[in-house]
Amino acid sequence: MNRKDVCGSSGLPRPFRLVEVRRENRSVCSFFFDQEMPARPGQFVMAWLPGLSEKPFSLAGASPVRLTVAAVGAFSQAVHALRPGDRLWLRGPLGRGFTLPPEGSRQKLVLVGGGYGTAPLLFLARQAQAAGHTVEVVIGAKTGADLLLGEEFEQMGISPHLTTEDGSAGRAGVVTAVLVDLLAAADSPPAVYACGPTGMLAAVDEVCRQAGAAVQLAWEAYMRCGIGLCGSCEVGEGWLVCLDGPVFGQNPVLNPPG
Amino acid sequence: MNRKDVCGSSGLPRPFRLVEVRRENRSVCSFFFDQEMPARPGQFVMAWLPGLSEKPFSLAGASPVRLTVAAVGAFSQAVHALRPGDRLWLRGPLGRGFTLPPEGSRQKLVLVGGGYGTAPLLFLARQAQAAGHTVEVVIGAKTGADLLLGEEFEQMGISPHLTTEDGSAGRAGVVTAVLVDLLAAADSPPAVYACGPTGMLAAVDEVCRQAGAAVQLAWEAYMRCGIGLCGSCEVGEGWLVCLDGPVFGQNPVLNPPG
Amino acid sequence: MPDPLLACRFLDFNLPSPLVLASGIIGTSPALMARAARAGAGMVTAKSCSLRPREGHPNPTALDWGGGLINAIGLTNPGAAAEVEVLRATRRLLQPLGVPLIASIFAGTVEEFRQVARIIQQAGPDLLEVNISCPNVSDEFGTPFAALPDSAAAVTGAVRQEVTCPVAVKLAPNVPNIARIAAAVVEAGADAITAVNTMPGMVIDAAAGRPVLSNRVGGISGPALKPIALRCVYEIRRAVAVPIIGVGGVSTGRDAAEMLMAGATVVGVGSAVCYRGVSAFEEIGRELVALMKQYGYPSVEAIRGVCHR
Amino acid sequence: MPDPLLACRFLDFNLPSPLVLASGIIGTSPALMARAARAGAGMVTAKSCSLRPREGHPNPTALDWGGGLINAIGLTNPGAAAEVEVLRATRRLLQPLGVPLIASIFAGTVEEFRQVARIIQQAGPDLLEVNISCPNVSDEFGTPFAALPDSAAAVTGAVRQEVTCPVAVKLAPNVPNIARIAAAVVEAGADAITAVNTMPGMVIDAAAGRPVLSNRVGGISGPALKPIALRCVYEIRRAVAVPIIGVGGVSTGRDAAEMLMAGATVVGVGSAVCYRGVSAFEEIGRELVALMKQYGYPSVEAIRGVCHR
Ligand SMILES: Cc1cc2nc3c(=O)[nH]c(=O)nc-3n(C[C@H](O)[C@H](O)[C@H](O)COP(=O)(O)OP(=O)(O)OC[C@H]3O[C@@H](n4cnc5c(N)ncnc54)[C@H](O)[C@@H]3O)c2cc1C
Ligand SMILES: Cc1cc2nc3c(=O)[nH]c(=O)nc-3n(C[C@H](O)[C@H](O)[C@H](O)COP(=O)(O)OP(=O)(O)OC[C@H]3O[C@@H](n4cnc5c(N)ncnc54)[C@H](O)[C@@H]3O)c2cc1C
Ligand SMILES: Cc1cc2nc3c(=O)[nH]c(=O)nc-3n(C[C@H](O)[C@H](O)[C@H](O)COP(=O)(O)O)c2cc1C
Ligand SMILES: Cc1cc2nc3c(=O)[nH]c(=O)nc-3n(C[C@H](O)[C@H](O)[C@H](O)COP(=O)(O)O)c2cc1C
Ligand code: FES
Ligand code: FES
Repeated sequence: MNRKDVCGSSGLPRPFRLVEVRRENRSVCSFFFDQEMPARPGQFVMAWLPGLSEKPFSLAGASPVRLTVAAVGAFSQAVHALRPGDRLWLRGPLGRGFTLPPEGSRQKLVLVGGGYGTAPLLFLARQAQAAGHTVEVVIGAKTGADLLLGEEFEQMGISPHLTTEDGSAGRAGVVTAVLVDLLAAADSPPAVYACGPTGMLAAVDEVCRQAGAAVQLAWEAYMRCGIGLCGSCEVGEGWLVCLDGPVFGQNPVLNPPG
Repeated sequence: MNRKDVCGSSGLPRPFRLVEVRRENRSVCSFFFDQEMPARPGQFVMAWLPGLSEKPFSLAGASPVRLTVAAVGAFSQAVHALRPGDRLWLRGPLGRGFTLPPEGSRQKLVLVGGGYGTAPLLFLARQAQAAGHTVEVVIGAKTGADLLLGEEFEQMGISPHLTTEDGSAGRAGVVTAVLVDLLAAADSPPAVYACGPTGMLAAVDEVCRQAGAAVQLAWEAYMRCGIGLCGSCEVGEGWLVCLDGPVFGQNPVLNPPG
Repeated sequence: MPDPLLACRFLDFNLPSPLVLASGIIGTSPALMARAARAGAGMVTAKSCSLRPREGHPNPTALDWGGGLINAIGLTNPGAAAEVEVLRATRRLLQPLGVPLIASIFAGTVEEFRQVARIIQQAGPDLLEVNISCPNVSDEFGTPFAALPDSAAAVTGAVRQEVTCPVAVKLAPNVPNIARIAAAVVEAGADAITAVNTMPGMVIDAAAGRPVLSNRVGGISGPALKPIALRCVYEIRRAVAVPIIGVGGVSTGRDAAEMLMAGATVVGVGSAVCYRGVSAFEEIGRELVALMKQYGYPSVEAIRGVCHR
Repeated sequence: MPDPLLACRFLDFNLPSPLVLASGIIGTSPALMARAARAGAGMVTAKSCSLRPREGHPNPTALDWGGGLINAIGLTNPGAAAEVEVLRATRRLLQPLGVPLIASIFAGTVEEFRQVARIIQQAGPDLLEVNISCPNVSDEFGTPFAALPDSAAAVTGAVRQEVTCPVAVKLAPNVPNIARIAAAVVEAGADAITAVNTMPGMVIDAAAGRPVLSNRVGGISGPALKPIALRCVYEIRRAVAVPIIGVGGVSTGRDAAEMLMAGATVVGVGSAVCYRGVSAFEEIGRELVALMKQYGYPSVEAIRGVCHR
């Protein structure tokens, strides 16, 4: 619970220069910057555009820094309007990231992503592979046009299981259906990592609990300070997503802090 | 001239617990403390006794910290009244210490000490020997009863040249007379290190200049802040003993800063 | 439960620990305040509330600038009526822990302070803290009441009349003579003093060529505030006899000891939650106990005000 | 010589650099002040002097507490008459360098300010800085004149009448509304404002159970003061049009740029001498030039006040 142990002083925003923009789907782009950040998958940054606002985004990569952003409102649209050479100020890394199983233990991990929640899982998948683990990925979205990052997982030799709610691509339905199958097929329960809408996370948590699989959930909440002061990111009975999370080992809404 | 490079933030006084007191002569005692300090010979500390004052003293040793203090007034007498287990607060190390010749170059050094100025030279001699240099020592005082630390040099295998102004011990006269002889006898001029009253230092400087020997002089001045702010330790035309010294490569009174 | 060595008295309360959750830090919900209490806070202070709900300032609202924090949250709160419910629920959670609840109120006029006090009083807080010193809303409200002895006393007197619980007045560090303000509010009926609120400051990003906080000016807290707060508490202790909640830059047990030595009766902790998590209370308490044992202080009482001896 | 990019105007002076040696830091002798100028200071300020000589406080008088410095030197100075000689000698050394000399004066009454100004005027300083804000002698002199608009204006007006050179008034950060004080002294005839002096604070040693400075209270400078000083300068710039010497926590070229952006005309440097030696001026200047080139500022003039746009 000691923040300094986790990620040190959060520091001031620093300008990062945009190097490359890659369109991921109709509403999501990835932004690659000119610098690295010593961060773990699951940690986030507060991104500042002077004069506009400052908003939280997960790191989709750290060397170099990569953000994968859905254009949903004023700020994210302004980020989408940035061109290579432009600057975005980032403060972080913030929060506690995912924890991988011990290096060399060569475990089987299942990563479950919904919407732009898939972004930090890409970062996680790279680290997991580098640490010798086997990675399976489930990606869900509303429609096929909203699916994200499938190709990049393919390039890593991972064939993601795709699901869409409207059945326009992959399996029709939600990610938990695939997850249930994967858990049932496994000899021993794999470690599950999930990021996406909170409804999805709650469902993943429930499925894992029943299967006895350890789970790590990257939660989201409305953030202001990002450093554990203002209370605006509280979920459940007293968890701060920015300080205690965003990654939790259980559904924070159902399990109050001890 | 960058202080951070030299010794970092000077920091607050910290309590050091006195472990041992050793009487050196009728007016001087050495005080050994319970902790180390990452310091170089020639650097000093500001010693604080709460409610009394804070005064500068050279480090006569750093692992553990050792001060060799002449009882001359209220503060130094109060230090002399300390008993093992008592605390003295030290702030430092401060200032720039002596620089030894490159390790392995096995040079010949001459150390010239007057009064309690001999104390930092003991610290220096130990480091010089450890670095493979040959050390010759000249110790001067008013009378034989004021001579200092001769035995400790002996224990290190160094036979110090002793001088007293009244001739009551060693050679009658001042340290520079011995130094002139040593310099004359040397094949190539040795590196000279001196600490003592400023009159003595000026004389040593002059002798060395004439002999073409490089010299390092540990100067003294009245100190208040000890960290380069108040100007009270100015010597010559604009040198600050606490910040630029106490060790100077030439007589600071005759050579203004560039 | 905190170490028994930390038990101490404050006004008529027997506290499990002298560490107090400062106003505005995670004091937004019953669960969060109870969490601070379970983590070792001896009292908890709710976020300051105003008559009507406030959204606060847009982001960026809080930053760690290296030497401490700066914030201009802008007194985000649900308004006094809704706050009553928050406070009631909080009291229910705190009671079994023996941890008193401090409500905090804020307003733009003396009359409005009265109104807010009257409403909050319904929640039955153990202590009412009157925040006359928030620096982050001066564009809206002008110079804080904490600026002058007269205005500070006027608010204190008005609130004092409205409520039955003890009243603490929270002072600002950016005054020429804080002891005079303290004397004035005590004269006007304050039962305790909370010192200090944040120090107004500004963090500028040279690359952007502008202040980082959307409100431009913000309040400095954390390590950089500590020597300022210690001096304020020291000067207040010389001037008045009422208990002092000493707040500002306390992040370690040693900091807490210094604050008590300066004359604080109990010690507020705010920014440390950002540096050390909610378990800051547990850790600071443990460090304080260790220091008390090392230096031979038998009780919190024994440390209080030693700098004045 | 400083980089030509640093050349700038201040009042009627063409300065080689916007970096100014702040009062009280090595401003005790002609040689030290000349050294600061040779190291790259564009103006130098002498230590504040009073009518009669002052020994200052006993040690400890200055400390680095980690987040900055704290000092209570206690205005050690040789008295106005002797100071005239120091200033004359300093001017002779500075003139060939094109570096103006700022004298600084201090007194306990308006009448004494007049007297000191009259004496110091004989030395012909380029600018007279009126220190109405030293926090370290309040035991002797009571609340500083900088505390209230009226008292600040009274000193300013009196000194203004006595001297022919331009007058800068040095303000304190521990006031509720520094812009009002600034407006009052400008109204009373100040040609420039120096902001800010140190912030009153206290450093306590928990092991000793007492304040470390012999004066107990001291003035905080260095990094911890920077956000406070930036805010003060920003608020003063919004309120008045006269040039501002912005001082407080400037240790790097980036700090200097931020101070200019906040609205300073030139930038004072004090504590950085402790952190970086006298060559602080050279190094900060070089860093500022690099930053100006990186962000495309063609002149010091171009950076000034950009936070207000
Ligand atoms: C830990 C965390 C990680 C995130 N990672 C990503 C990511 O990798 N990619 C991505 O596209 N989005 C991510 N988000 C969501 C992102 O913060 C919002 O999409 C963004 O703030 C929207 O701002 P806007 O001005 O564009 O839209 P607005 O019009 O302001 O809001 C649209 C929606 O975004 C959400 N939102 C707005 N402001 C905030 C805020 N301050 N904090 C949290 N949510 C907010 C709300 O649900 C709101 O309804 C993350 C959020 C959190 C908390
Ligand atoms: C860099 C440096 C290193 C020193 N190292 C040693 C050492 O290793 N051993 C040792 O015995 N002494 C050392 N001294 C001298 C020591 O600081 C003084 O002896 C001591 O301060 C005397 O204080 P007092 O109260 O006992 O005597 P006082 O009665 O106050 O003064 C006696 C004499 O001590 C000197 N002195 C007093 N105060 C100061 C001060 N603040 N700064 C400098 N000198 C002062 C003056 O010459 C004075 O005349 C050193 C001084 C300096 C500047
Ligand atoms: C994010 C934040 C919000 C705050 N909000 C309030 C508030 O609503 N009311 C109040 O009286 N003080 C508020 N404060 C001031 C704190 O209660 C405390 O006085 C100050 O932060 C100094 O303590 P610290 O250094 O331990 O944080 C706030 C401080 C911070 C950092
Ligand atoms: C040791 C010291 C002595 C000072 N003496 C004076 C003084 O005599 N007169 C004055 O106006 N300011 C004095 N000051 C304040 C400085 O001029 C400056 O305003 C303050 O230190 C903030 O700048 P800095 O952070 O760069 O040091 C002194 C500051 C220090 C650190
Ligand atoms: S965003 Fe402020 S506490 Fe989490
Ligand atoms: S003792 Fe203050 S400048 Fe050296």
